[in-house]
Amino acid sequence: MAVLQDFKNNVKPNWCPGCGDYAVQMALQKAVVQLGMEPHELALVCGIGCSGRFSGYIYAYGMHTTHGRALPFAQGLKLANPKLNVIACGGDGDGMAIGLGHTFHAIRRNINITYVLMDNHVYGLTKGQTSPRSDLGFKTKTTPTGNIETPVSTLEMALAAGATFIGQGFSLQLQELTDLLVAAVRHPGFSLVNVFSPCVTFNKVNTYEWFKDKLVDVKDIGGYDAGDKGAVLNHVLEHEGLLTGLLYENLTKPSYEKISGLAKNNQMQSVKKLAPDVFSELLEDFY
Amino acid sequence: MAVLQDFKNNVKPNWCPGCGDYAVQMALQKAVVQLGMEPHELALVCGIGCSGRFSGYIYAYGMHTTHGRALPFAQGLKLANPKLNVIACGGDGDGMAIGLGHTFHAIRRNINITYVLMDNHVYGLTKGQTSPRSDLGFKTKTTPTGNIETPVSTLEMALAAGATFIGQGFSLQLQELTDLLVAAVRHPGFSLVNVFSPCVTFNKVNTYEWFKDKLVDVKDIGGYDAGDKGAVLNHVLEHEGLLTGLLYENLTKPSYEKISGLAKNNQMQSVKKLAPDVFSELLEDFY
Amino acid sequence: MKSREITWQAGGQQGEGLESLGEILASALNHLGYELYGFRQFSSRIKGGHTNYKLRIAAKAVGTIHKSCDLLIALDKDTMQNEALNIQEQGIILVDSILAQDYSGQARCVAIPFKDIAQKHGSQLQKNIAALGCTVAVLGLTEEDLEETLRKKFIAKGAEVVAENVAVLKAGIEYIKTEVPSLLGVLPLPELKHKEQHLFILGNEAMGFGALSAGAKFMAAYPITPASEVMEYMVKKARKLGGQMLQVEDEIAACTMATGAAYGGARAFTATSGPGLSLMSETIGLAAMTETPLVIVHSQRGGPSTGLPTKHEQSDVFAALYNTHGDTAKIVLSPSTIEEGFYDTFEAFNLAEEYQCPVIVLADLQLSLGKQTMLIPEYDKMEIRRGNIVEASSLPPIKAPEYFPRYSVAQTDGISGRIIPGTPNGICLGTGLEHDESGRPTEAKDMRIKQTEKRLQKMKTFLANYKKALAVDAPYSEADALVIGMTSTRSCIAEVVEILRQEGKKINHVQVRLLLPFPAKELEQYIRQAKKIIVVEHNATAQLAGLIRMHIEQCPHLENILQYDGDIMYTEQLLASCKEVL
Amino acid sequence: MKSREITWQAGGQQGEGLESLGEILASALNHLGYELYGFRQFSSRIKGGHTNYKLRIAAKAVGTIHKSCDLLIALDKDTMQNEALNIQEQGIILVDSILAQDYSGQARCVAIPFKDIAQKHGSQLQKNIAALGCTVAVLGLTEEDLEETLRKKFIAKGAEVVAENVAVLKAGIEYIKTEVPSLLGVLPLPELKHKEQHLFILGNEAMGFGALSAGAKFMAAYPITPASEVMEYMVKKARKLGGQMLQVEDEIAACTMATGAAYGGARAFTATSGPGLSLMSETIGLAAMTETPLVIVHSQRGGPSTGLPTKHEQSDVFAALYNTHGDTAKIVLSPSTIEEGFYDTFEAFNLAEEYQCPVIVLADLQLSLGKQTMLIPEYDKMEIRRGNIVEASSLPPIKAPEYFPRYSVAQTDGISGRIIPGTPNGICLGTGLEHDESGRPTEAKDMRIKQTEKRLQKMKTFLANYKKALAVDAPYSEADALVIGMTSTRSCIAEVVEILRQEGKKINHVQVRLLLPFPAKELEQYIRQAKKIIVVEHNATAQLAGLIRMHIEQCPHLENILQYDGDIMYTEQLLASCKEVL
Ligand SMILES: Cc1ncc(C[n+]2csc(CCOP(=O)(O)OP(=O)(O)O)c2C)c(N)n1
Ligand SMILES: Cc1ncc(C[n+]2csc(CCOP(=O)(O)OP(=O)(O)O)c2C)c(N)n1
Ligand code: SF4
Ligand code: SF4
Ligand SMILES: [Mg+2]
Ligand SMILES: [Mg+2]
Repeated sequence: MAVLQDFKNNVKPNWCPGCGDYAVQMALQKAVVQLGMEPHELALVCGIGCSGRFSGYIYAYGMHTTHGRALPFAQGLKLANPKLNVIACGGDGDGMAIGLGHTFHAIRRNINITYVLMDNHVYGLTKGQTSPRSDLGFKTKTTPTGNIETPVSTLEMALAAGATFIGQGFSLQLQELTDLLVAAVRHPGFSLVNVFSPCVTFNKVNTYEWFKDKLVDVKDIGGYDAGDKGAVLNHVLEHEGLLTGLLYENLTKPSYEKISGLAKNNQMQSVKKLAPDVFSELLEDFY
Repeated sequence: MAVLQDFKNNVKPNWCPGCGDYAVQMALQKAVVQLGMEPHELALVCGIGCSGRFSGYIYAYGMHTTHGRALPFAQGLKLANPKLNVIACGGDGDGMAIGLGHTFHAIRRNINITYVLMDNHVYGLTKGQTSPRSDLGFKTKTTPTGNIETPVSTLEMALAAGATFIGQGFSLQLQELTDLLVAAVRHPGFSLVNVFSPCVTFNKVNTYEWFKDKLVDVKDIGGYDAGDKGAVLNHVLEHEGLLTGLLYENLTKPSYEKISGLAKNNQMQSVKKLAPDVFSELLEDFY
Repeated sequence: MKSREITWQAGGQQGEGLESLGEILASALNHLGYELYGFRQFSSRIKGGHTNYKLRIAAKAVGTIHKSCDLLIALDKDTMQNEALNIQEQGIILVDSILAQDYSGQARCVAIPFKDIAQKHGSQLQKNIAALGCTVAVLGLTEEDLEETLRKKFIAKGAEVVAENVAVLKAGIEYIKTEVPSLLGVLPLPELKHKEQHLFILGNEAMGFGALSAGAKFMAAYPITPASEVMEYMVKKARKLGGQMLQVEDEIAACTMATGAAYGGARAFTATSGPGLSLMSETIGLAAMTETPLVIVHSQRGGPSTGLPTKHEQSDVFAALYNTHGDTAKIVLSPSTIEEGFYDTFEAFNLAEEYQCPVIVLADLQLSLGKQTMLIPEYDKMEIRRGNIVEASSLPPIKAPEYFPRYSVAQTDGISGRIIPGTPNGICLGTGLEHDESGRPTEAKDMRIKQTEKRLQKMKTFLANYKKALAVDAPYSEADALVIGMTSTRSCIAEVVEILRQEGKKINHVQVRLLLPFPAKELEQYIRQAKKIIVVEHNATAQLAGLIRMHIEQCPHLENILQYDGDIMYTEQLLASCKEVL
Repeated sequence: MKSREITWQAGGQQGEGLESLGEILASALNHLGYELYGFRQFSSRIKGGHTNYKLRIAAKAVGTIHKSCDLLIALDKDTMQNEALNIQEQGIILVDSILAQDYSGQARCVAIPFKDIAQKHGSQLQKNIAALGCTVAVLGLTEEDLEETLRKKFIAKGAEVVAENVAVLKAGIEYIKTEVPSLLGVLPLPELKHKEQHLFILGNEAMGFGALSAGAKFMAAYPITPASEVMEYMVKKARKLGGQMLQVEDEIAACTMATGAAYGGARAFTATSGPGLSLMSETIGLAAMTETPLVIVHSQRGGPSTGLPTKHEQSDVFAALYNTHGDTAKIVLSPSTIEEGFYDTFEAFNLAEEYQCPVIVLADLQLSLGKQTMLIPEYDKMEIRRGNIVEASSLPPIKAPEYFPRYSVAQTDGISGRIIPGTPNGICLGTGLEHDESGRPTEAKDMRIKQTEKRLQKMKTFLANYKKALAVDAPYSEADALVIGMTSTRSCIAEVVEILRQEGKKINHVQVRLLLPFPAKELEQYIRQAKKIIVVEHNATAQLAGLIRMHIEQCPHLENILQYDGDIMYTEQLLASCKEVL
C-alpha cells in the first residue's frame, strides 16, 4: 500500500507562500493514499493557472494541458483507459470562464472522473485580474473601479447541468477536504469538488478569514438532504453558495460508461489489427 | 411607422416547408412592427444553423456570424451602437453546444439585447445529429442507438446564470410568441426567448403535436410568480421545462450599460482624433 | 473516351430521391464488375434546391467525373437549364414530362412521364425508381441486373416495399421498350475484360474504415460538412468493437478529448472541416508539445469563414500546416485518391505513434464525398506499428520522486520512449510548457534548445524514412512540363496529362501526398527536369505553389492554374488551361 | 561603447521590489534627459524566482539591452551565479552582504548591507531603495536628481512614506560616500548634447496608447502574458473617453465581440499572445469575409502550446499569417521599435477601415515588455482616416426589399462602400458565407470568383500604396551582405551592422515591417544587391526566411541566424554569428 511519501515528487511548487493550493495538494495526496491508490494508477489532468501547476507537484501521471481544456482531455483519457483514476484540476478562470462550456457538458455527460476546482475568485497566474467568480465590486487590474459582472454561481450551474456529485471544501479544513475528495473519487460518475483556495497575493478580500467567517458546513444545517435537488438549491441560494461539505449526490443517474456499454466492453487500449472475420464483415457495407 | 411589409426582403428561405422557423420569422416581424421600429434601427445577429439563416430573411441590418458566436458579436455591436436594437438568433446546437459558454456569460453580463433561440432538439443544417437539447434515447445519425447524454435544461441554465428575462414560446402560438418578443425587446437587459421550433425533417419525435400536448402556459398555473426565482425553478423542474410564456423577469438587476456608466457616456461611435488636452493628459503617464 | 465509358447523370430537387437513385444504380453496376466514380453536387439547404448526381461507368479505374454526360435524367428545370447544356452531342436526355421542354441543344431529348409510371405501380415518390428503369433500358441492362440490389436496399422496409419497387423498375424498362424502343440499349456499357470484386465506397467512409482498420476505437467529433460521414461511419461501427464515437460540444472538446484518449493509449482521432480546424489549432499545439499521437481528418471546403460549406476547395493548406502558434512539429498527409484516403488514414495512426506527434490527413470535399470503386484493401499489407511504447515489463522499478525520462533527448532520431499512463514504474509528466526530460516545466535555455530540436528532429527522421511523399508519373528526364497537384485533382490531371502525351508532349505529373514536412528534395529533382512547371490547385492564393517556392532555393517560375469557383476540376477545362500555359 | 553609455542591472527574487527600483531610477534619468532602454527578465511564477532588470542609459537612442553590464546590483544567488559572469571587466558589482561572496570574476565586487541600511531608516522591505541610493552615488548623481521621482511614486501612500524613502535613498548614497568612497561617481553618466523631452514607455503601453489615440474606444480581451498590459492600460483610460474595456470569458469571445463592435462602427480591438491567437483564428476569417475592420495586437512568446509564456520568441509568424482556413484577406504589420509600436497600432485602425479587413499588429515579448524613451508622438501626424464609410446623407431613399450594395464588385481597387448599421437607407446584410453584392448568401460561381478577387484585390491595392513595409538602412548598391530581421531585433541588428561597417564591411540592413501582404518586390531589390543574405529570427523553423523564399522567384540562398532559447538577442552573440556566416 502506498503511503503519503509515495505521492511526493520533491518539486518545490512555484506557488506563493500561503497559497491555498498547498492544502489542496496535501488533501489530495492524503485522499489517494486513503483510497489505496498506487501512484501509477492515478492521472492528474490540469488546466492552466497557478492551480493548473498541480499535476507537476504530485508523484503520479500528470498532464498539464491548455487553458480551460482539462476536462475534455480528462474525459478522453478516462474513456481510453478506464482503470486509471483520472482527476482533473483547474482554477476558477480555467473552469468557469474559458472552460465553462466544457465544464457544463462534462457534468451532464457524467463520465467517472473527479474535477477539483481551486476557486480563489481571481486570476492568479496572470497576476490579478477579475475572474467569473469575483465578487461584484472587486477591484483588480482589469476592473480598477470594481467588478460589474455578477459572479457565476458554480453550484447553481452544476445543479442546472445535472451534476451527480457536488462537494465544496476549503483549504483551511484539510480533514474535511480530504474526506470530500475520497467520497468524490468513489462516486460512480462525474464528481465536482469546488475548493475555496485563497490567493494570498492578488485577493485581499476573499481571504482565509473571509471564508472562515462565512462558510457554513451543511452538516450544521438541520435536515440537510443532499439527495433533494430542489432543497439543495434553496440552501445554495440562501447561503449564496458559501457552504461546505457534500452538497449534492444523485446515485440514480448512471455514468456514461454504464449507459454507453463501455463499462462492459471497452477495448480502446487494445490496438490490434482487425480480426479477418471482422474485416470481412466491415467490407460488406461497401459491396 | 413601419408596417410588416417593410421588414420583408422577398428572399425565399431555404428552410424546409413546415419548418418551425417560419413562425419565428413572422412573429419577430410582427413584434418589431408593434414596437415601432424602423428596419434600419434593427440588427439581427445570427449563428450558424438552419435557424442561423434568420438574418437573411428579414429586411433589416443582418449579420450571419460563426457557429456559436452570435452572442459575443451581438454584445460588441450593441455596446458600439447603443441606439440599435440588437437581436441575436440561433439554434440549440449553436447556443447550447458550441456556444454554451458565451450564452451563460452573456446572460450574466446582462447587456440590453434579446436572444431568440430556436430549439428543435436536433441539428438541422448538418442533416440530423443529436443536439444538447435532444431527449434521452433520441435516435439520430450520431446516436443510432439513442442519445445517452442528459439534455441541457436551458431554463435551469439561464436561471443559474442570473438571467433577468426568460421567455419561452412555440411556433404554433404566433400571437403569444409575438407578445413575448415584444416584452423581451422592451426588457432593459439581456432577454432570452427560447422557442420550440420543430424540425419537421429530422425530428420525428418532438413534433408540433408532441409540443402541443406537453406545453403548459404559465398563465394557466395558478399563482405563478415570474419574479420568484426559487418558485420558477420548481415549476421548471416539475414540468421538465415544457412551459410557455414569460417565465421569469428580474427588474432589479441593472443592465451592463447602466452599471458600467456607458448608458450615460458612450462615445464609441465617435471616432475622432484625441483633443489636444486629452492627448497631453495621457502623455503625463509616461514622463 | 466515349466508346470506353458512359457518364450517367441525374438532376432534380433535393429530396426527390436522386441520391438513392444513383446509389442503387451504382451498387448494381459494381456487382456487375464495372469501375465507377460517383459525385453529387448539392447546395447548403435541406429540402429543395437543385442537386445532381453524376456516375462515370468504365472498364478501367476512374477517379473523377467529367463535365459532360452521355445520359441525363432531368427532373427539374435547373437540370434542363444548366446540366443539359453540358451533354455530349450524341447524348440522351430523359426529361420529366411535366417540365416545359424548351431544350434547344443537340442531344436527343425525350419526355418521360416518370411520375405516372411510378404512381401506376407504386407511389409517385418512386419516380426515381421509374427513372432507374428507363436508365437500365437505355444502358442495355435488364431487371435481373438490378433486382438483388433493390431487394437489399428495401428489405428492411418489408417484402412489399421491395416488390413495389421492382414493379416500378420493370415499368420503367417496359416504358422504354414499348414507347421509345429506339432508345433500348442505345448506350451500351463498355466491355469488361476481367471482373474483379470492388468496394464502392465514399471517401469519408474510406477514411473512417481506414481508421477503424488501424485500430482506432475512439473518436470525438462535431458535425460539419463535408466531414460528418466519418463520424457517422464510426458511430455505426465503433461500439461493437469496444470503442466509442462521441459527438461532443464543439471542435475544441473533440480535438482535446481525442488527444486525451491518445495520451491514454487508444488510437484516437477527430474529423472536421474549415471552421473546425481553426478551432482545433490550440490543441494541435498541445499534442505537438506533449508528443501525443493525435490524428485529425480534415476535409477542405470553400473558405474563408463559413464560406461555401457544400463546395469544393483546397484553400486550407496553409491553415493545416500553420494554424498553430509556435514551431510545431507535426505531419500533414494529403491523399490524392479514395484508396489513398483509406491507406493514408490507416498509416496516419502508425506515423502518429511512431513519431509521437499530431498527424493531419488533409482531404478535400471531392475526396470526401466522391464515391469510387476501389480494390479490397490488402489485409496483409495492413500492418500496425506503434513505435516506441515502453512496456511495463521492460521498466526497472522506480519510486517517487524518480521519473521516467519520457522526453529523453538522448536519441539522435528525436524519438524517445513513450509511456501509456497507468504503466507501473513509468511515471512521468506531460505539459504544454517547455519541459525537461521527465516532463517537468523548465525555462532552462539549454533544455529548451534540446527539446525544440528533438521535436523537429523527429520530422527530419520521418521525412528521410517516408516513401510515399509523392505520387509520381514522370517518365521523361527532359520534360516539356511538370504538372504538380495535390489531393483530389489527381485523376483529372492524370487524364489531361494522358491526352497531352498522346498529342506528343512530354509531360510529367507529380501529385504531392505529403505537405509537412515538405518533401522538397524529392520534388526538386522533377522540377529541375522540366522546362515548365504548372501547379494546379483549388484556391485563389496559390498555396501549394507558395509551399514549393518556400522550400526550394532558386525555385524556377511556377505557372499557376487556380480554380476557386467552388466546383471541382474537369478534364476539359484543365486541358484548355494547360494548353494556354504550355 | 562603454564611454558613451552605462548599463545598469539589478537581480534578485521576484517580489523583492526590483521592478520599482528600476522604474524609479529610469524615471528620474528620463527627467534628466537620458535616453533609456529597460528590460526585465522573469519567470512564470508569482513570488520568488529570479528576476532581473537591465537599464541602458545613453545620450542617443538605444533600443535593446546588452548581455553585459557596467553596474550590477545583486540581491540573490542566481544573480551572482549567472548575471555576474556577464559583467564588463571594469564593471562594479554591489552585492547584498548576506550573500556568500564566492565571486571570482574580474569586476570589482563590493558587499553592501542593503537590508541594514534600509532597516535603519525605514523597513527592510526598502532595501531596493537603499540599492537605489548606492546606484545614484556610483553614477555620480545626487539625491536631488531622485527626490521628485520618489515623491511622485509614493505620495499616494502619504508624505511619511515619501520621507522614509528619501531617507533610505540618502542613507544609500551616504554609505558609498563614507564606506566605499572610491566608488563615488566612478561610473559617470554620458554627456548629454541636447536635452529633449521623452516619454519612457512600455511597448504594450505604446500600443495601447496608439490604439486610444486612433480613436479606439472598445476593447474586449482575455488576460495573457505578454499582452495583458494592453488591456490594463485600456481599462484605465477608456471609460473616461466614453469607451469600455471588457475582460470576457475567453479569446473567442474577445475577438468576436471586437468584431461586432467594429461592425457597429466603433474602432475596436483585442490583444493577445500565442494560445489566444490560435483561438481567434475562426473569427479572423469571419472579419475577413465580412470585411469588418478588426484590429488584433498579438505579442509573441515562446511556443508551441503554452510553451515559454514569459520568454521571448518570434515563432508565431506563420500562425499570424495563416491560422485561418481559406484564402483570407488580411494585413499583418510588424513594428520593430516601441515607437513603431505606437504608430503601427495607430495606423492599424486606419488600414482596417480603409481596406475593410482584419489587421494584426504582430509584436513580440521584447517589444511588448521593453521600456524605452521615445519622442512625444507628433500630434499633427496623427491623422485619422476611416476609408469608404457611406454616410446617411449621401444615400438615396430605399425600401424593402432593396439592399445597399455593401459588397459591390464594381470598384477596381476592391474597396466597396461600408455602412454602419443603424444608418437609414443603407440596409444590407453580412455573412461568413460567400455572398452577393448585398451580402445575401450565394453559391453562384461567377459571384464567388468576383468576391474572392475583390477581397484579394484590396490587399494588392494596399500593398501598392503602403509606404512603410520596410525599414531600410541600405547605403550600398553592392553590399557584402544584407541582414534581414523583423520586430524587435531591429536595434540589435543595427548595432551589429554598425560595428561591421566600422570594420570595413558593406552591410545593408532591412527590417521587414509588413508581413502580409508580403512586400516581395521591394525587398527583392535589396536582396539582389547583396552577395550574402542573412535572415535573423527568433524561432527554430526559419519562418521569415521561408516567407521570403515563398514570395521571391529564384530566391538566392538565405543564411539563417536562428535563436530559440527564450532569451532576447544580444549584440555580442549576433555579431559573432554574423561573422561566422560572412
Ligand atoms: C488560451 C489562453 N488564454 C490565456 C492564458 C493565460 N492564462 C494563464 S492562467 C490564466 C487564468 C488563471 O486564473 P485561474 O484559472 O483562476 O487560475 P489561478 O491562477 O487563479 O489558479 C490565464 C488567463 C492561457 N494560458 N491560455
Ligand atoms: C465551427 C463549426 N462547427 C460546425 C459547423 C457545422 N454546423 C453548421 S450548423 C450546425 C448545427 C446546427 O444545429 P442548430 O444549432 O441546432 O441549428 P438548426 O440547424 O437546428 O437550426 C453545425 C454543427 C460550423 N458551421 N462551424
Ligand atoms: S498568485 Fe495567488 S493563486 Fe497564484 S500561487 Fe500566489 S497565492 Fe496562489
Ligand atoms: S432541416 Fe429542420 S430545422 Fe432545418 S429547415 Fe428543415 S425543418 Fe427546419
Ligand atoms: Mg483563480
Ligand atoms: Mg437545432
